[in-house]
Amino acid sequence: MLEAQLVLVLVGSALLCLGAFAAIVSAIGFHRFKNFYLRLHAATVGTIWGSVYPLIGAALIAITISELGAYRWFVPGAIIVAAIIVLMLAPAGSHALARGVHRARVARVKPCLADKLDPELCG
Amino acid sequence: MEAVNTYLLSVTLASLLVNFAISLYAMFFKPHYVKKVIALTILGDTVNTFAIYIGYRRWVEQRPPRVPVLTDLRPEAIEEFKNLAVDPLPQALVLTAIVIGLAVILFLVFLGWILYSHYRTLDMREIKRLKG
Amino acid sequence: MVMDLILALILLYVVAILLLSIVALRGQTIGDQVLAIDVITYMSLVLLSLITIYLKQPLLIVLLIPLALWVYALDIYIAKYLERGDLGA
Amino acid sequence: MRLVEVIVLISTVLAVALLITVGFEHLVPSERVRPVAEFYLNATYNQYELRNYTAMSPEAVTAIVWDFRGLDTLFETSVFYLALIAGLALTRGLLLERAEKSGHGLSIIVRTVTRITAPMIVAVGASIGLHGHLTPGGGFQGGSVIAVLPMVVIVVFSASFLVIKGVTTTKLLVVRSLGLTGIGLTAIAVFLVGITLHMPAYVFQNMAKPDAQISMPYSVAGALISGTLWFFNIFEMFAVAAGFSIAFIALMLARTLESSRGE
Amino acid sequence: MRRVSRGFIVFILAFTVYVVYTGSISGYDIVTGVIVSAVIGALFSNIVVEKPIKVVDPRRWLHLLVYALLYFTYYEAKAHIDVIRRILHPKLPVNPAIVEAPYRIESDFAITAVANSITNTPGTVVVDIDPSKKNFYIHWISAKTLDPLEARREIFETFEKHAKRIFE
Amino acid sequence: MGDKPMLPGETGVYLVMAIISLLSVVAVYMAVKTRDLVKAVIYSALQSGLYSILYFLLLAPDIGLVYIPVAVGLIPGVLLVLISKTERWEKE
Repeated sequence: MLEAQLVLVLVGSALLCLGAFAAIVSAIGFHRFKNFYLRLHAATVGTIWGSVYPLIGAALIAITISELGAYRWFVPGAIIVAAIIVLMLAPAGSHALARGVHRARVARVKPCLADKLDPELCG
Repeated sequence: MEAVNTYLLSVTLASLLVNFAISLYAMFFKPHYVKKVIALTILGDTVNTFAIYIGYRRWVEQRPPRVPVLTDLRPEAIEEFKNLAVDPLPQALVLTAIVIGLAVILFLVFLGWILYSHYRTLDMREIKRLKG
Repeated sequence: MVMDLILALILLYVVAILLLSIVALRGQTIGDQVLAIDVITYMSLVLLSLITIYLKQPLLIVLLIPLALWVYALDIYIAKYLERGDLGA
Repeated sequence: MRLVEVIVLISTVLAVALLITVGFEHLVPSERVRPVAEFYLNATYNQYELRNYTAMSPEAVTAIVWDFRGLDTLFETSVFYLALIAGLALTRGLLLERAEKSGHGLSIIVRTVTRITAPMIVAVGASIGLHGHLTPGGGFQGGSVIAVLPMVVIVVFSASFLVIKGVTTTKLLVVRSLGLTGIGLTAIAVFLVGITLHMPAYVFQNMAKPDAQISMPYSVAGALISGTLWFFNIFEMFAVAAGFSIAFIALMLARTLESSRGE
Repeated sequence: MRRVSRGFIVFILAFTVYVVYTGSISGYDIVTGVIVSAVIGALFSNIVVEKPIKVVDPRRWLHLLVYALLYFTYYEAKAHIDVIRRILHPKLPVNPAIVEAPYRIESDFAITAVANSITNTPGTVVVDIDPSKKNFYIHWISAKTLDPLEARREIFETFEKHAKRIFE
Repeated sequence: MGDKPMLPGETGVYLVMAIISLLSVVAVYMAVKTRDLVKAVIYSALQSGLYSILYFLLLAPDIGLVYIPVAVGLIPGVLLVLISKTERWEKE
């Protein structure tokens, strides 16, 4: 029992540390990339490794903590549902945003090799 | 450490006060109707947050305060709950205030639209000048 | 031991949120700002779950799911506004 | 946004905070709450000492909203509906568009994701509403969670989608009226029973009081329902969700009546 | 009959969310959950599911599990390390383009699954989709090729293969 | 377990609270200052998100549950409807 708990805690901590690293990197990427379409990729890093993986890690750690009392299983359940929701909604949201920005011609695709959708926006 | 804690808590209070001042300024001096509505929502939220902040409770002897919901129904747990939980009364009052706030915002949105269809502008200075 | 790690991670996430909020406050276009608000919210989900574990208050976790669901609404409002110029119809 | 402005802003806040720390320390929360809060916390679920004052609900906030201060909430609810009705009355100057088949929605990916999420939103809202007396939540919360759904569906699909699928303002009006009637009936239920039995009872009475021993059942078949709180929560949930949905559909479908300018 | 079976799938989905969100399985939760999910199933039966028979096939669920494991360990790690290297590299090596790539799947759910998989791997984002020409328009951070079929093979052919097995 | 933690938990939580509320001040300032009303709505949504984190830290999950749908989900939508049906820019 104790060893299983130790494994859960270690795996959860590893996922959380990975998540913190990815979150910082994603924030740096937001500052280094100067274009909306490039920032989309930094946002994906912040969403998947920066949010979904550490949420699962937090759920694993929450299983081992007995002080949470009668609602002990409530915490990992809600965290995992939230992770699945993020996994479903975040890509749809950033796709909708990218499409809206592209159709409204708010931002130009820059730097750009080619734009098959709307060649005028390139460069 | 105690003084640092008090200072950090009063930073929260001070920023609520500053938010209140900024949104009050915007409500009076910004000419556009939508800007006034946005300032009104911010003002309402700030007042609500201030009410909840007053009901907060410091950590009691290194133990965090608790949500005002019982998780354990035994008598001794109720005694501990009484000594640790935050004040539920402001939360109950704010609850209805938020929903009423949404209804008022909806009313103001309808009103703004009627105003626009009548005057073709939402700038309060021009509306004052046009006068029907 | 675990709790110390969790407190350190909370502070790291706060630093990431601070860095991102600079973009959210002064991004070049509306798209940048909404994207940054998205990522801030998804990171604050982790922040909130860590604080729940740290304070040992299981009931606080109910806020995660609404927060995750309704930032999506903001995304699609802005997307539809940019795409069509209005929201209805 | 210039850096100077942000620095000025933040240093203002820090200076005000210093002022508060030095001069007005009693404004900062202390380790104790006020005595009235202690009474509410002690009485919210206490069948051991305060049998005549408890609300039999572990959730202190819902207990205050619908039991200790129930009359307040009833009038606040009426204010809320008055504001909503006043908003809807203004649509008399606007023209409701005819529902047409043609929709201008977002892309197929967003549509599919929204189709999967819609039942999840309603399930979460219903769970919040139905567990209002046990965990954080209640009628207002559940109702406003469900009310986001028509807004999102209108934005993602089109305004006519809801009408084509059979969600009309008339049906929503019926639901809202049923909810309001339920709230009113629940408020006087114990009073009516008291009149028929010739026993003393109050309007808005939930549990037994010292001079009125008649009370609502606090549990049904072993499940805690906290008397009137459960009924109030569920009716309020329907009323809030339907009321806001009507307003959004009216807002989205309305179009400015060009002749109203009188040109 | 068809509507009932569709509604049953929605019922299962809503009931799962309800119970997990509630976090306990006492009698009260089960009873209210069944009532609420039945109402939701009746209301939403027409807009969630298309072909209910596909959902009850266990082989599809097995494929989904295998695909999810593979996706979350291998593909995500590869793409993330690539993009993180680009962000932290002093010269910021990017070579972006919006390429078009044709897809060969029919159902809405399969298209959504493939598009979400593409967007969830850093380095590729679906910007637009053209259902009449059956094309994805993908913003690619390191465009190795501009040829549609090459791009398709490079970016999402494996996702599409798995999605076809799971959803069609 | 170390004897003395680097940062007491109390101070850590209050620090997070202070940083979040400082951010909200900047968001409110920008919402008031900008002339683009769509941007003002976005800033007010950011402020709402920060306030909901503040409600979480002040231990009020009830308020958070009703505030998040209202202030993040509904009010920006309603205001964007009004803006799209009227005008986007605030004049000088």
